[in-house]
Amino acid sequence: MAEILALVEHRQGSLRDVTFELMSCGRKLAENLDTRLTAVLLGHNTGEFADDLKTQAHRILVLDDERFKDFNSESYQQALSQVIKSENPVITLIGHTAFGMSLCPALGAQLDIPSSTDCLDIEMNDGGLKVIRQMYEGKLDARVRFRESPSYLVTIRTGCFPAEDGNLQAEIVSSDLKAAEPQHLKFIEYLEAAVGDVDITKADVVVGVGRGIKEKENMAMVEEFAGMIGGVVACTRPIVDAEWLPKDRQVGSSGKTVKPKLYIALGISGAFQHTAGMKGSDTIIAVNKDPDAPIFGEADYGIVDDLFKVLPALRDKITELKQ
Amino acid sequence: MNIVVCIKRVPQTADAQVRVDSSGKDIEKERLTFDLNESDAYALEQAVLFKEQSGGTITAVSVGHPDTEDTLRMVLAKGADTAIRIKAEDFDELDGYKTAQILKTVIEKAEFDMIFTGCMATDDGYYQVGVNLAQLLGIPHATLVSSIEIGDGAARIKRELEGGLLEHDEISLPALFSVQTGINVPRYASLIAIRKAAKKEIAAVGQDDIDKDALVLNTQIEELFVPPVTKRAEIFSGTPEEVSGKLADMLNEKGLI
Amino acid sequence: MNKKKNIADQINPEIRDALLEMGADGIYRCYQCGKCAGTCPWFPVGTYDFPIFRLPLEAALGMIASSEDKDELAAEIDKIYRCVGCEACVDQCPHGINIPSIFRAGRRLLVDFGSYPEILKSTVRKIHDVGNPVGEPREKRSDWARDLNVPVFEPGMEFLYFSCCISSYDPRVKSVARAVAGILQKAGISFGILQSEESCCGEAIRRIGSETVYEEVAKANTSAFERNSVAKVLVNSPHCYTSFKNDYPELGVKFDVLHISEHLSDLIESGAIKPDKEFAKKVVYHDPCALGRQNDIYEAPRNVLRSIPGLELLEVENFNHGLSVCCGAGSGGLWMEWDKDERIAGVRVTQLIDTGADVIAVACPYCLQMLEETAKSMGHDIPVMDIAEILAESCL
Amino acid sequence: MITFKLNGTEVEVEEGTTILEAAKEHGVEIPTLCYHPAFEPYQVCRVCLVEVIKDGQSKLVPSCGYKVEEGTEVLTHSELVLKRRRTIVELILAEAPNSERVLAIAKDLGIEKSRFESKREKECILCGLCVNACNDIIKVGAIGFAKRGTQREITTPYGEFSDVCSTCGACASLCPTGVIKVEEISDSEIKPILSEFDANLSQRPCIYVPFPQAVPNRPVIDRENCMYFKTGECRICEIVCQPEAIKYDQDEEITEEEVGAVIVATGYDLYPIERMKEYGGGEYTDVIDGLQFERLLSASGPTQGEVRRPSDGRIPKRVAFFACVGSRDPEHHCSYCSKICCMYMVKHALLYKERVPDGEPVIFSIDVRTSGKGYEEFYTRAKEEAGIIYIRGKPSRIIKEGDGYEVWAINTVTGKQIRVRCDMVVLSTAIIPTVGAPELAREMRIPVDEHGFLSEVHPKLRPVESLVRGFFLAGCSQAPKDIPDTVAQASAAASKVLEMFARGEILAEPHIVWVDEDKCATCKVCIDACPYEARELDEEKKAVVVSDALCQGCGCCVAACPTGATRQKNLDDEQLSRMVEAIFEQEKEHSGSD
Repeated sequence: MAEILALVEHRQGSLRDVTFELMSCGRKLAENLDTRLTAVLLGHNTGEFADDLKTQAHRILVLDDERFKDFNSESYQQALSQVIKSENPVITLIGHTAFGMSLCPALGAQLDIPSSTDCLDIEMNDGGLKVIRQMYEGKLDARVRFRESPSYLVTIRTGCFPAEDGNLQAEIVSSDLKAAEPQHLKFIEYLEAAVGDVDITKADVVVGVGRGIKEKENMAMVEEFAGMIGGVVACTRPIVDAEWLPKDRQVGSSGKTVKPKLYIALGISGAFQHTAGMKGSDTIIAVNKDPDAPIFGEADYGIVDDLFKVLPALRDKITELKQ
Repeated sequence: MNIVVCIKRVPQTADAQVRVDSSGKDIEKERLTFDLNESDAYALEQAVLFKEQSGGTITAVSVGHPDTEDTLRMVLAKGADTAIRIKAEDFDELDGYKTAQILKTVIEKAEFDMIFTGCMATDDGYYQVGVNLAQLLGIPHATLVSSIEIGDGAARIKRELEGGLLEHDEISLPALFSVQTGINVPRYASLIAIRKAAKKEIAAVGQDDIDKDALVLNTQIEELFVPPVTKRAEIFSGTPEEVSGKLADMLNEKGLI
Repeated sequence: MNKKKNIADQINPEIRDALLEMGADGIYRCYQCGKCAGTCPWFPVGTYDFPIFRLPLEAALGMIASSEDKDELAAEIDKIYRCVGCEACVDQCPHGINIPSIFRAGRRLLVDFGSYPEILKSTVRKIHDVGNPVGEPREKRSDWARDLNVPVFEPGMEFLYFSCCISSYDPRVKSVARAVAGILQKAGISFGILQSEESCCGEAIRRIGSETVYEEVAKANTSAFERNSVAKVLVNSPHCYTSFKNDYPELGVKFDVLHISEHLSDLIESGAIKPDKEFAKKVVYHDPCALGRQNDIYEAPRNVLRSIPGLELLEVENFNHGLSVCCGAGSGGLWMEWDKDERIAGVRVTQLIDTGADVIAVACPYCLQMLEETAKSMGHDIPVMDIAEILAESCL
Repeated sequence: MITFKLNGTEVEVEEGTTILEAAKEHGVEIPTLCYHPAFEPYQVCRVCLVEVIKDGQSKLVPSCGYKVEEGTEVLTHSELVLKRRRTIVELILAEAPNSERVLAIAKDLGIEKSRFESKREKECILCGLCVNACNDIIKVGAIGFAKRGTQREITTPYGEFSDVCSTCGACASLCPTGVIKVEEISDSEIKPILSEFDANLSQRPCIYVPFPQAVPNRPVIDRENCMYFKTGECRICEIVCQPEAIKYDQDEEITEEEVGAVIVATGYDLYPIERMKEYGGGEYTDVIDGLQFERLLSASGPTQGEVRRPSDGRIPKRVAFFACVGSRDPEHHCSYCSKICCMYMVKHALLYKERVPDGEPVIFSIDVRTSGKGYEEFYTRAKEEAGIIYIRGKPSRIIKEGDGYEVWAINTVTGKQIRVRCDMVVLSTAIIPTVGAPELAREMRIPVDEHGFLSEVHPKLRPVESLVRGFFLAGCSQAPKDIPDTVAQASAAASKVLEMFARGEILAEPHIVWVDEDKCATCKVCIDACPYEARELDEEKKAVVVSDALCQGCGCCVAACPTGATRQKNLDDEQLSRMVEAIFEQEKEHSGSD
């Protein structure tokens, strides 16, 4: 039986959390299919990474080249396509990240392998590969069936397969595949998105606001509340798009990931893109008018009401308690 | 700079009740509003900004059903010069890859320096069509683009990575950019443009022009369902005063305030 | 490419004709006297120049929303959506030019092409999707009446009570519908509600420019009325009132519509309702534009208030009856976002509070929501109440 | 006849004459306060004290009540009199330090300030004139004396508002100190009688000369307000009128005159400012119309030509003038241009600037219409030389702010909002036909236009003739006009009359009607139908006859006649159908050649 491949993702010298999630997923699949999991590590001087991954996979295939140091979809694609061709895996797992989004569909098209992005779950049986993925902004899930193929490409949504300790002893295999000089795409640098005066990742209490805040001027009320409970204000992407808060306050897949002791989500519906950045918080409280809002699936405590009614009341109660 | 923009007409589901229809594979569409996909609006605006900067033409392409013409007309009003509708009704079930193949057959005939797409469609959320298309056309691509500067034969772009980090790249043209929301501020259409757009011809391309049998469908929706509730928050109920009281007490107990 | 075009290019008879076709009224009659602009509620706001007096002429030259410059165009469209349709200008125009109708004509053209503010798009969408601007499910429309034993309308009942979307769904404004139902029940009036068969009257979105969705909901309502043989509709929103009375007849339907203030005033006069509990407060009445200026109902709501023992009725000096200032919620204004110090409602709240009143009385759910929220955001804790709520306190 | 010595001169008066009357008759002024010719002398104030020397004995008596005695000597200004009078007046002055009348008397006596102090609250000198007026003249008895000593006062029964008071104001008008106020007495609403000539800016009595140039220049009684006509009491004017010219029974007379021509010159009124709710018209005292401002500028006006605010008499430092108020407003008011406002506003602003040099006139107008000889130059000069500010825009609102007003407008040139604070606003309201003119026109059978102005036969070719022969139009009866135009039209109308008279005959229309006497059934339908009373039944002929001079050829009777007896000359059915045929033939030729 052909193997499962899982792409190791790293950035700026560190492995990314998603890598371990992919390994968890890959191990489960390998177990079900009675096959092995191979972690594919493209990088440069990646000894440490391989060590970290040792228990996670049956095999680690290492491609070492200076050009693999930073992600470049062109050179990654070129190398990975070679690996897939030679390894002929049944499934190649890639994280549904900015890397994966660029890489997976391109590989699929290049190699004529069916690919699916942003999968929450994977089933593989005689009927072939099926995945669960979200549609309609998270309001529905779809079970998607792949056309029959010897190999599949899948990107996995972060957070769906919690990272687990492995008990494997990976065989580390060095590949002699080298990166070709990229013709079209040149990585220049990483840049921190606009830096403001507040570092939301370091705060113990974060108050997140979403579209439900309705108007820019309501931000003042939230700022005041956050200040009262010693927290900082963060937000969802639409709030940044509307320029009500700077980019460095955005929590979510394209923003920052926060893990405060307390996260209060105000008027946030709970789209995956946002929850990805805050689900690690110790306690999550959500206030939303819509009882069906997905945020209540992430929160520990919820209030179904108008946040403009709850917030002032909450402010008063907390003031009372503090005295 | 000749630019192709790929757009999609999608149901606006953010505030709507979405229900699975009787086939179990699609949603009930009658009560939904359809409009231009959110990130496509930014893709279009980016194209128009470049056209204003350095001339050229913008061709908008969409694979869609006849009412997509309304959306294409909006796109024409907001700055596209020509619009092509690829008749979705001619091609049975579609997925991201098949859509990309169809788009390729049309776009490869056009002269272009850049292709813009939105980074994802809010209905199926594939994040795929743009990259597939770039690959099929054999041009480089960049996803989640949040800034573009055009230089000589190449573009400097910033991509939005996780954790608030940006990736700065240089990419040679022609290339495809799938843009992230917030990259610009989409414009309104002027009444003059609207009047002109209302009169423009929208080209329709269908199975006569595209070899249907050569298309590959990778995935099929087997079933749509409401996501199972995995975790459920403990909901406080009562008046705002009551729920705030409960919450404040809980926070206090946990030492969070 | 970015060069400005010759201004003469912008004269566009085609757009003029399109505006005329969309119902722009009286654009040739304007002689640029400017009386409209000083009557406009944006005038006392004072921070925003809203030269509506140029609009008819601009329309006659086809120069509305015509800029090819992105930012200029955005400013123009912002302008087009500033009009709250209060019709104060119409009332003062020496030629009776209906400036809001010109705005609406422009809006109709823009809406068809999605070229209007996102926030209003979402309102239009919600009305299309679920029949109300709040975005709540239809089945919840009658939740306000759940414990009140309000019967479902049946042929033979005297009135259909059509509670506006805001008073059906908004947790605060619900109490207006509840007060109305309570009073009607106490007076022994035969009435029922249509529950989920009701859709938004569509007045606001018609003024926003979405003629298509307006027609959709209007037809849904008229066929529900016909299906249930409704002959008389009682409304508590002046917006439903003006829509039913002045817009729906265009669809060829016939039914009578009565604003609750008229009916309550009659019931008090006939003795069917006896307000006997004291409401010993100074109450200032705010004239809703859609009730007063647009439909000439000034006295009925005042009569209701005057009938309440202990209540002292105040008026806003200089700005009452036909010269009242709008709350800013009409024609989509309820959902628009304007800076805090750039709000019509702020002006009106200040005027109302300056009378020394203890309570602000309104007869419109839009005014209620707008004035209450604005008063709060300005740091005032004056209650804003519907006349039905005040009456309920006195007679129930 | 009695002979006595008045200040050393021997004079003769009729028996029963009081010293006061006798002195007056002989040109000697004795000051009085409580005296009024309408009443029996009350003799309380004692200001009119004189010294009477009789039989060598001197005594001081009140001249108002003391009848002249034969052979006495009367000294009205002796040292003794003056000394006592001064003391008396000083005492009175202490009671009424602000009374103009008392102050005037004091001044004549050389008193500047009283040495005494009053113990009373009100400035009442208890002269009793008001009580007398109310009791004896008006015979209502709403007020009277009450209490005693220093507490003595004039009041209503129990000090409550009176329900018998007829608010005639006699008490207040007679009170020398102005302490009596009708509104403190009566419980009914007090309506001052406003002077029509001063455009309601001042009050007038019930008997008054309508205006300074009235012909004849005699007072008239306002029957609607005169107490005598209302209650049958008072007649005070009759008492005081020495020539006994008051005739209550004089009635209006209708005099019928046969005339050959009538020139209708009914003039105009101004559109009522009460209709301008947005400007607070009728509510804000200092928002007035152009005619009122004209009165304020007039030397014979209520303020003797000083520009003062009606509300508080203050000199307004900034005055806003609004053009086109009610004019050019087809939706609410008058559709037409009132023609004269633009120019009189220039004049008003200039005169205001002349009277109040530091004042600031601001004129709000849409377009300034200066068609007339020298008008444009006048307008330019006003701006150039006097710096009069013009703002283009019709103001939207006037808001009362404190003791001033704020005008809300848009400067339509700059597009900017304008809020001008001003002390007074003059609304140039529209010119409308004089109230009653359309009714008069109906009497005369002269058609009026939609606005009530009399219609001329042809606006260009016959602008001074009405549609009714013999009636000519002049001035604003026909349309708003300025003075030159009015004079020109009046002159033209007069010439038309002269022309008619000079000819000695009149030309009739070519299609006046005639009656076929054989066919006439004498049903008289046509007589009712005729607007010009040109028809009557000739009993002898047993037919209706037509006066060729009166018939205008309008054709109403032809249409009304059931038998076809009435026919129009040169316009019978046959002629009409030939005309129609001719038109169709022409039409055919045209269409054929196309």
